[in-house]
Amino acid sequence: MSFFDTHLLNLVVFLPLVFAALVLMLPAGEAGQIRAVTFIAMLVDLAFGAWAYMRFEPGGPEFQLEYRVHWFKEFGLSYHLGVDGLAASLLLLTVFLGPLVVLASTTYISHRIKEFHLALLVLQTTMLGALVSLDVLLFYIFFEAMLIPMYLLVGVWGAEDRQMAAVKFFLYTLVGSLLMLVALIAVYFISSPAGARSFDYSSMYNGLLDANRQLSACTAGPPGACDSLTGLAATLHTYGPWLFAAFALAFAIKVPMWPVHTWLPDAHVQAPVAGSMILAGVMLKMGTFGFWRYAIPFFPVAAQNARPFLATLAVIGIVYGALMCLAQRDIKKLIAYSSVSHLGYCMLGIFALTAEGATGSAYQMLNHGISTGALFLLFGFLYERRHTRLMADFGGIAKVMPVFTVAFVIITFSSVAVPGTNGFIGEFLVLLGTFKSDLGAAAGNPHLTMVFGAFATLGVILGAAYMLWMVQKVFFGGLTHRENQHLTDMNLREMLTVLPFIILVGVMGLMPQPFLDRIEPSTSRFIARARVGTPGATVETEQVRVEVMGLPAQPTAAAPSAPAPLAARAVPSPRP
Amino acid sequence: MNLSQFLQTAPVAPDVLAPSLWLIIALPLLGAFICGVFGKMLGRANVNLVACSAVGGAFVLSVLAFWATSDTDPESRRLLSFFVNPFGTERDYVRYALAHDYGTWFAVGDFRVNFGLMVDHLSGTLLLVITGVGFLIHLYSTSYMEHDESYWRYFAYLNLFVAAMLTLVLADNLVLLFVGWEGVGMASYLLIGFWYTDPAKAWAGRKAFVTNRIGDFAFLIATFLMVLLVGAFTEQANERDYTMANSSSQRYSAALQEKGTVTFLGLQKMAEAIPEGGGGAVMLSTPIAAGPLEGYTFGGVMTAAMLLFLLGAAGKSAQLPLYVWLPDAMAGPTPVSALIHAATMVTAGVYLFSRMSALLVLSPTAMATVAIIGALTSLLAALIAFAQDDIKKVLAYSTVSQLGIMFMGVGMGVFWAAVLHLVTHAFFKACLFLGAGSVMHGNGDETDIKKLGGLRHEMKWTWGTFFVATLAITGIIPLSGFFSKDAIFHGVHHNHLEGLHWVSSVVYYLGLLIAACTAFYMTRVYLLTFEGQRSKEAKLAHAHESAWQMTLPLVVLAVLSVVSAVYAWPLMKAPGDGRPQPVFENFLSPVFASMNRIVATGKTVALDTSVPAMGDYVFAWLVAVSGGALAGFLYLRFFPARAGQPAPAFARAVRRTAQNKFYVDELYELAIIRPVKFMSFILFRVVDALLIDTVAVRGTAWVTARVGSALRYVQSGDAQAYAAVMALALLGGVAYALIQVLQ
Amino acid sequence: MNIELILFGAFALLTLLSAGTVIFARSPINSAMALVSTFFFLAGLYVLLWAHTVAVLQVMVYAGAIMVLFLFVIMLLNLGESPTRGRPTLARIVGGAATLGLLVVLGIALSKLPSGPPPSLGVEGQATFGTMATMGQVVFTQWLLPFEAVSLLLLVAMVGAVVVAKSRI
Amino acid sequence: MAAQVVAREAPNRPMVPISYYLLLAAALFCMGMFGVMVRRNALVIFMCVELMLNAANLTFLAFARMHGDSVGHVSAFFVIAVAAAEAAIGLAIVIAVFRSRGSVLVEDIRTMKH
Repeated sequence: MSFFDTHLLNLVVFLPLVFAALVLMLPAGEAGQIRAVTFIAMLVDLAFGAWAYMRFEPGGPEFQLEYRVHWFKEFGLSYHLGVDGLAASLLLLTVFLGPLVVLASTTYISHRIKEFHLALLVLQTTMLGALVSLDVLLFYIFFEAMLIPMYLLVGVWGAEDRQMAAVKFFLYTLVGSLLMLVALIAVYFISSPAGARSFDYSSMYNGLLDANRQLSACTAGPPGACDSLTGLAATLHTYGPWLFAAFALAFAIKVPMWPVHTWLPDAHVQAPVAGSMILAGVMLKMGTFGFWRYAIPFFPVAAQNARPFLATLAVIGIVYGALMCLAQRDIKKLIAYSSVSHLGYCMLGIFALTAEGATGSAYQMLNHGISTGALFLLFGFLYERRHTRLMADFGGIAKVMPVFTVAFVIITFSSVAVPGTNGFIGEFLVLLGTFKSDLGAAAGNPHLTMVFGAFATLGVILGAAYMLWMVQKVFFGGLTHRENQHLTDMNLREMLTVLPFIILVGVMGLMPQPFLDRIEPSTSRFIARARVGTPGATVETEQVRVEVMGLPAQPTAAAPSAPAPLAARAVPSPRP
Repeated sequence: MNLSQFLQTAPVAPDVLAPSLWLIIALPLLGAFICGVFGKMLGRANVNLVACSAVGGAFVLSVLAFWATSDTDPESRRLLSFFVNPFGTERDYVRYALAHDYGTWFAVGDFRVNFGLMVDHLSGTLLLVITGVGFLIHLYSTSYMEHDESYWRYFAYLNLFVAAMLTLVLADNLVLLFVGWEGVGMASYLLIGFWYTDPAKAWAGRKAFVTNRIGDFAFLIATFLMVLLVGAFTEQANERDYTMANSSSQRYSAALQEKGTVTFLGLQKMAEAIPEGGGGAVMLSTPIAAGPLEGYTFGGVMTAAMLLFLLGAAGKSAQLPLYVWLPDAMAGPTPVSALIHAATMVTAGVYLFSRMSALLVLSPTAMATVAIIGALTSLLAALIAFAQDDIKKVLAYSTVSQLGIMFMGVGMGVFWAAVLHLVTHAFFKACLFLGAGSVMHGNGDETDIKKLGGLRHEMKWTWGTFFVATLAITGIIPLSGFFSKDAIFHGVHHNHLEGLHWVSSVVYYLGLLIAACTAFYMTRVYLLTFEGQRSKEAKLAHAHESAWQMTLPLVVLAVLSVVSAVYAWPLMKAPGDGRPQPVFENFLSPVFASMNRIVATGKTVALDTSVPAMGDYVFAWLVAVSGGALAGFLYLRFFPARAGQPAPAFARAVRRTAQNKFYVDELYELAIIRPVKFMSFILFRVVDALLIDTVAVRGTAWVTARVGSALRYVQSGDAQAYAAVMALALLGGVAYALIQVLQ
Repeated sequence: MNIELILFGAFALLTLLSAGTVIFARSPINSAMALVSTFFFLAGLYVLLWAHTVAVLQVMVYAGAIMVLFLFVIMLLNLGESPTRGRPTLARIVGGAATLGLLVVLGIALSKLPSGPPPSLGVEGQATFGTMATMGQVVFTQWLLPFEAVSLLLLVAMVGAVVVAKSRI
Repeated sequence: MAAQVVAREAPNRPMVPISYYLLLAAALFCMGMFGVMVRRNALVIFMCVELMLNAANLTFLAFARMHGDSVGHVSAFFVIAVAAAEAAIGLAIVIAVFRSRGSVLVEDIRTMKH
């Protein structure tokens, strides 16, 4: 590992922050310069991020490009970065969205330009940090810090009643994550004996692993077999479900799963185009990512018990979100609810615990980031021109904005998962995984799997129904409104902003394998770890234990050395 | 060298051609790209050139590929176009076929999908139809769309459609086929809504896509069931099963690893391994041991999958209960109706079942359902067609009806006849549609046949071709339609499904009724349009004949719909016993070989391979003629005679019902669409807005605020009060600690 | 009965007495004076505890600097006589009661302690324990950082006091 | 030197038990606390606080003596320093409050602004 590789992730994460400092020095009046600098920052970050993605070797160790130094070693904290396949993919998605978000807001944001771009850069850093941090507390810090810039984006640059939406978004997400913090600290204390305690992902997971295996072993046994457990296993048996619930709630709100999704439509509707893009593109994935990385591996047994319930919620989310879309009059709300539906697929794929399902879910995360991000982006352009979100105010736009229409329709097809677009791969794999899964068995009757699958597949119909309905209302028919008759088509900048999305839609639809290859190793590991929870699981410890680089040698910091006993000290003679 | 030798020496050797099969798809795709992106700047002539040459090129390649499928070495007379079936033993060859695998599309876990293309006689035939008819229709369109300013969009879509359709046909596995399956749906969505400024047309496009999506929903589930089935099969099968299918376990699993789970060849092998009486570990009645399908039998799951495929096919091929989109699809330009909604896309269902014939014949129940659905659809559509006055609507319903006939054939196991009818139908129905288009073109886009008439003298070419095509579809000797339809009816009549013997006769007599109806309404359309006097309400005083780009395809198609009758003639000798065999059956026998093997072992269907006797021909002919004659009598003598007199009430009632398509659309609107919309609205208002958001979320906030304002009064601001509290706390803490220590 | 015990008893008694005066004296001046004497007696106790340096500091800093500060303030505000206890509000009653309760509890707790004599310091211990040298050694090696922090704190306090007490803020 | 050591050694056993000191400290602390509770004059309250601090100091030193570890002394030293700071700021505040309200009685100082 060269120096560059060692610090690659640091670079990717903190580069936006460095540029933020640069932007801070620029005079607030220089809008152009500020935009340019931010854009360059995002581009450079994209370059590094892509490089990191390339450097990630699917066949290699689980976590790569690791970087680890001491940080509050009294509490067993360490500043520890590293990416696995999923994190790398989401990291790529994040850095990919960065420059486009800046481009998209060029004319959209007209006041407090400097602050806006500062918020964007800080947000980028926090999101990337949350993705790559391997120290759970570090993750939590980034995870929470993310809220602040996003809160500002919605609350300052949002639409008419932005305040309400921002506060709702903030509190909603905070509730869950505070519970998670409590659970986190609990895990910190139980996972390892005093002195050996650490917030590091590996030590936390490995600390819980044996107890989890005992627990799953005894769940296979006769009822009440688990009451004879001792030590950590007993603790997990009693409190594991609650800890899992705390984690799950935090991430479920972030995803969002039904029924804690109601912050999403408001936040999306009120947020500026950049906010919507990032929210849909990356932030929602933090929830699924959290389930994948923390909630389920830490408490496989509890997760196993909650699986049917959560899978049901996911399926409800798919159908319910789609039905909601049919009831909307507001385009942004519709897109937001479609996110609920799509994220339902991601969650279902995760809970299916099959290679197809989990990989498809991860892929669906990327797809959703691209297609929904692009939808928000495109609608942002329309909103800039017309300043209304109601479908009724549009109609026949295709006549005056042909290029825009083409782009929108392509993205729509990607969103309704027409084969050949990226959406299809993810959705197909998730559904296939669901059908192959043992969800039904976990729910009591193997055949229930079919029910899960069938209801999830309903989303395929409804998805087409609502998206095309919206497309027709907005683009087709006669130009009834006078305001719409002189709309201008997309200009060069806007085309350049949309083009990457469209290219990716095609590329990820026709050549998904390079992406899947990077996801797959972490999929298999995730499934193995989740399988620890299945009653009577026979998972080898070596197979699932998390291996990370150790801490560097003791640093020579000015830490107080222990006081020597009096007697040991040389006695100064009072007088010669 | 004689004809057969000429046909058996391909200009391009199969092994040379196979790797470039992708070009067949790529050419139209490229054309679509060029027309779509640069069309506007290229100008009309260039766009026409690009579009037509793209499809023309695809046609040439298809001919070469088709030719190559029967390429034989002139000396050793040994067939060159075959390849080893990866799922079979080393010497299990797939004959009369060439295939090429372009590597992984996506592979996860033990599931894999490859870009694998295959041309055998079945897909080869469809290749020719698609590209050939497609080319003619492109040519036709160059003139038909000459006044439309967004012609480039049109040709882009059309090329896109051709590409998708070719993918559907060339795919060697279910998922890749699904790409084409949805692709054609997408293209037809775009083309139906081509004149999007008219909300009704855009709405029709959406209706088509969503209805198709319902089918795709079933298709997907069926695909997943297939995956599960293959998994269970590989778990439970023993060597005996594999040897029955002329394969071996390691070969089979290796092929699954390498080629993917849902390859047609693999599914065929599985089908060959599991019929009853084979005596292997896996039979139709064997319950599945583990997994989500635990406890169900292989046969049961197969039936379920096939029924789901039927629903999918019903969506694409406009069968009950999903046929409603097709008549509305006539909103698109007429050539589109000819290509997509008559010749190619709507026949995808028939192709699917022929492709999976080996699986279908495992389940008599599914076959019976297919046949009955086909018959009912066909009859319903024919009845509706009686009362339609829009020429395109009539043709649309007749398409639905003809597709129903094909489904009857598929369902009763006469796959070859169904495919033959598919081909002939493509010819004469395309001819009819294009003729209708030419009529509209020449009469100011008038589509109401009541307002046409007497065109015979003004549009000679159109009239002639339309006349021929009408005869063909009506089923008049010696045109193609007669033979293909009769081949189906004959097979339907003489094949018998295991345990469901009543089906064949029921379907057969329904078929005869349908034939009569078809003759009736087609004759009606023809007479009202071309014969008699020109109507008073005609838009133009005099119609004008169309340009050669439009008439040439008409002529070609008319000729084809005559000569393609040859395929149904029993000129060949059956490979086994020397009995006479229709050309097309003989020609498709390699495709349906495994199907026949399964039937031989499984006895699920009693296939009858006799050829129709002269008596059958005469009978069928009489049926058709009687229908036509009745129509002729009514519309030439009866109605003109009593013009002006009101028709009796019951007649008007019947007519109105038929005209309103038996209110099926209204029924769906009432039974499905409204409830769903209503439910979504209620859910949004009640659950989302009220329960979750207001009660749960805002409720929490409200409670918090109340509690806060209640606790405010504790904050008196008196420092000593706070101190007192602290003191109490200290006291409590210390006391507690003391107690703890003392105990 | 040895001298140390006598000294302890005397100092303790006087400490408590003057402390009581601090609490119950009517005028602040008296309280302040009583507090000074408390400090002196405490210093004596410190000496008995072998903590010479702290005793010295006690006298210098507390009795010297801090009390002078108090007296200055009292005079600056020239507060006259003030009633010892105001109206016995609920808070005061509760607080007082709690305090007495605390006293009782602590008494019980401490009375449970083994009342043996403290260990002998040993020879060199007696030579060094509590001397300026030892304290200096400890303070300036392992407690250096806190020491500097305290110095900073004092500086801040000084500045803060000036700012807060300035007539026009 | 040895002679000196002998001279400094108090020969007469037994000495005062540490618990006495602790008891005294407790009493002192409680008295200070009582004062804080009942007095109205902010200045006097301050003085009571000083009393409490001293009680704490006494405890520190007692324990230091008990363990023969001079860290206790250091702590006491720091406590004194902090007490000085506290007194300075506290008294400054008292002056400021007196300026603004003309009273140093705690019950007159209930609201932050006025």
